[in-house]
Amino acid sequence: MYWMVLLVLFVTITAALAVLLAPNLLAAVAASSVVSLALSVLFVILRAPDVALTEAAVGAGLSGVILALALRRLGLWGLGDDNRPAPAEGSGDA
Amino acid sequence: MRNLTTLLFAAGLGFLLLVLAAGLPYGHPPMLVGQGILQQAPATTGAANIVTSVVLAYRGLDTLGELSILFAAAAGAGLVLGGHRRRRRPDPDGGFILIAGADLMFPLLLVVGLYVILHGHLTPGGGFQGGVILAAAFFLPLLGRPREALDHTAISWIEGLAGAAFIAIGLWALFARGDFLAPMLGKGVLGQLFSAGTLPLLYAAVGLKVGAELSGLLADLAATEARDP
Amino acid sequence: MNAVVLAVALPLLGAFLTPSLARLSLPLGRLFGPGLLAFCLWLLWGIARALGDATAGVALGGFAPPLGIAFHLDRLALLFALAVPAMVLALWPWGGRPREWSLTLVLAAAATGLALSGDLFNLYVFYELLAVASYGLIAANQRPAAQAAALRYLLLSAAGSALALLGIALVYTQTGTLNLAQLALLAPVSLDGPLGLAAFALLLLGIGVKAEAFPVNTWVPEVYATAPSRLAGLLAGLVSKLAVLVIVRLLLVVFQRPEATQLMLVLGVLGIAWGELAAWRARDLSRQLAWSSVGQLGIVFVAFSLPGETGVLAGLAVALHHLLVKPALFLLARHWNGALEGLRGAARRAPLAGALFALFALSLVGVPPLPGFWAKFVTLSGLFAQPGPLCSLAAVVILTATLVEAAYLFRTLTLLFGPGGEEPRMAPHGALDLGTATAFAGLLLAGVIWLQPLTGDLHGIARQAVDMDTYVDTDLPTPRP
Amino acid sequence: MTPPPIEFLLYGGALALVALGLAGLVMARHLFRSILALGILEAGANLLLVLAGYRAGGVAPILTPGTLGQPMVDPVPQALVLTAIVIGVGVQALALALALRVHQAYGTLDVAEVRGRMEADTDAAAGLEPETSRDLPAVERPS
Repeated sequence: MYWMVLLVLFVTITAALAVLLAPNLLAAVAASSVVSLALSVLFVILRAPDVALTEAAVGAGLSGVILALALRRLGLWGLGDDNRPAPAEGSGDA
Repeated sequence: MRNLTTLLFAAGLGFLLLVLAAGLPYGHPPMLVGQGILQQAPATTGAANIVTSVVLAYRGLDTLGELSILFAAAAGAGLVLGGHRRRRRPDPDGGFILIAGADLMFPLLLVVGLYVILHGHLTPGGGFQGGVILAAAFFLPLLGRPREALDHTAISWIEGLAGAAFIAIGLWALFARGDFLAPMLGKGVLGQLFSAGTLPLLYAAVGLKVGAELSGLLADLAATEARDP
Repeated sequence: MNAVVLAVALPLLGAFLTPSLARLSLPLGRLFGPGLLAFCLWLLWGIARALGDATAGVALGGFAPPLGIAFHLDRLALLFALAVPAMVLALWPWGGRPREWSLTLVLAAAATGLALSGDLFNLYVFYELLAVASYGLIAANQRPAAQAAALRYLLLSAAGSALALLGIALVYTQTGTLNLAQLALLAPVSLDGPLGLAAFALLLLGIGVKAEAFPVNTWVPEVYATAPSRLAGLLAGLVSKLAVLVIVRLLLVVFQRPEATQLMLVLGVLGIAWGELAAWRARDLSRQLAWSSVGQLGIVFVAFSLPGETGVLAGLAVALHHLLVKPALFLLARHWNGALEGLRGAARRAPLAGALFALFALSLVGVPPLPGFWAKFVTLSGLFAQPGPLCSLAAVVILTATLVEAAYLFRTLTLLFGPGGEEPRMAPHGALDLGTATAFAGLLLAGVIWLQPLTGDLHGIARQAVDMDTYVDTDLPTPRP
Repeated sequence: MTPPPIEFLLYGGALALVALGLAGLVMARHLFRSILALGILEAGANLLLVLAGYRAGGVAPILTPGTLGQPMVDPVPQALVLTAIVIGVGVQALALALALRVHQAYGTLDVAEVRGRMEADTDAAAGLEPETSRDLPAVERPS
């Protein structure tokens, strides 16, 4: 149990870092869905099944779909390095 | 400079809160309100899921506010996107698998969504989660056949009337019992489908409204042109 | 008393139904919202009359207060609750689309809820509702600049809300309750320490976004310069005051401690200095008014940070004055939104608008017979009566800011009434805008005439607002633990 | 040294999410990433709120024959988080709609560029010459 919490927390934080630092936005959207899924596991561990279900349906599912749809309409859908050639996006030291 | 200040602020905030944490009663919450609700809720509302009791009865006004926030967000997005919805180049039709899959999934998602909504007072889940599933059911076929459009008039009526139904149940309680959103109807037997008075009705209204709102929102987003050339 | 919830529920009902009704019949949809608001106004007036000097708690859904959500009705809450439908009616977007009417109704419901609610999380929900409705309304006019401003505002405001939620989480972890009255009982013990101060700072930062508090006010000129003028008036006049009201309630009821007050005083002083200097530098009228609004809100913060009844009285005076003056100024500035230099002689071509503008501007500066003078006077005398260098500094800053304010407003007035300006490129003011502004001017002048009874009323409201024993007894009728 | 109790680990994790979200909001140079960072900030706040009601050894607050008589976790924060999650997704959808339109109009979602274009637009609408003294990136005037 203890190690499972540690593992899920590690996944959450890593995915959150990936959201901020991933070179392309599609990967960032995927990572944000991972954050939501990992959170919903944590909610189950915290005895909050209602919240876990909502986080999975809304946070991972719906919000992922909305983000992906918007990304597609923005023309940023792809695994390239970013939309602009200039400096790398969100590389941390802005 | 501004970045540095804010980063320092964020780091300082995190550190401060981390230090303060030592004094917080994590794992042993005071539960002043929680204990009272745990003792009272089953007898007062008749719902087996106490979170549902809190969402729809004890904090029903919050839920009404939450519904209105979704409504305002969808209306705002409609205002922002709806200015000129020209579909000069609709996306191509999805492949056979997407279309067939969507057709297959539609009834399945519909049933699951309705199940989740109607059992909200018994098991985890309820109007919001079920509403999301309903929205997915209506949005999937749209992915397969982008040329078809959702009927926006029908959506507007469903969301309007479902929201009005929630408030109407609250007003009924106000006039009959003197308290807005007080639990009404018999409580029934704890754990049965037909129990918990008006709570399942409220969740049904929430589910319909959330489903209509979100499918309208998704359709609006999907119908927006990529970029003016 | 329980019917007071109708003032929140009915506008929401109207908001849900207006788009559909407008599809059936446009005139019906157009009149539905204002009709409901007029009913709410009548209802709230009746409740305020019936309540008189007493206070009342309303347990929503009949669940005894610490468990359920409670509304707290006192004269302060009802004063602002009454101001909501009145102001929204006065600034109703008649020319908008059905969804804009819907969102305006949502805004009215949320603002009423903010004035009445006595529950921490319920306040957060209404605050978010208010915020979401205003994002949609700002972006509604399809101007790219307005949409960019709305997006930047949304990001700032949503980050603030998340911080406020963090503050609520801290409070709940420590105390296990959300009811303000119960928190008032618990706060001296449970929230007395750095934790309580951190929670207050987070809430202040979060709600301060809408109250135009110092570090989180960068959105103000962007939004007010691009939003429709009626909406800008509504946001600057009404919405910011309700955010201030929530902060003041939290300060009075839960976080009553010197550090919290000092935090507010410092933020207020910084807001005054920042706002008035930026307004002095502004080159067009809407941004000048926007920054001046930041400065005025800074004075409101400073006034409310004074201890006890004096603070509430001074804060109320400044806030109510600004509530009346700023929307009218935005309405009049609607057709004068160009560069200041281009306004030469504009008032000569529109004498009534020019005269009204001069009246409001003079009151804003605080020229003696007008209510603005009295509001600033109460604040300053309160500040000078306080010991400590911080209060004296605040008083000096307010005096200096008044000079700066006078300098730029007189510069604008000189331009408006001065000679020149051959090409009348500005459209004349609409009758509706002028009529509304005239009505506001009438109220302002009425304030001059009935200053004595008004002061008495405000004293009564302030006395009631700081009386914590009554607050707790009203909302928690069960014997104290 | 004994390992810290599970609640404090989670508390630290929630604070890390909040700090990451804030840092992302400040440093992001693409508005889309700001919207994603906002989601992380909210997720951290939500986790903290659920944690506020967690009770060591408690069961989920749903009455079933198996849970009768056992201590339950606090249901109130769970209801609050339910509300907060739905609010978050509504705000996110509205933000994305706005971002779509801003991208349509300006062709970019770079934070500094959007700000520059917006200021220039507002100045132009007011009939002002663009300000040069301000420390904004030079952007081409919209025609």
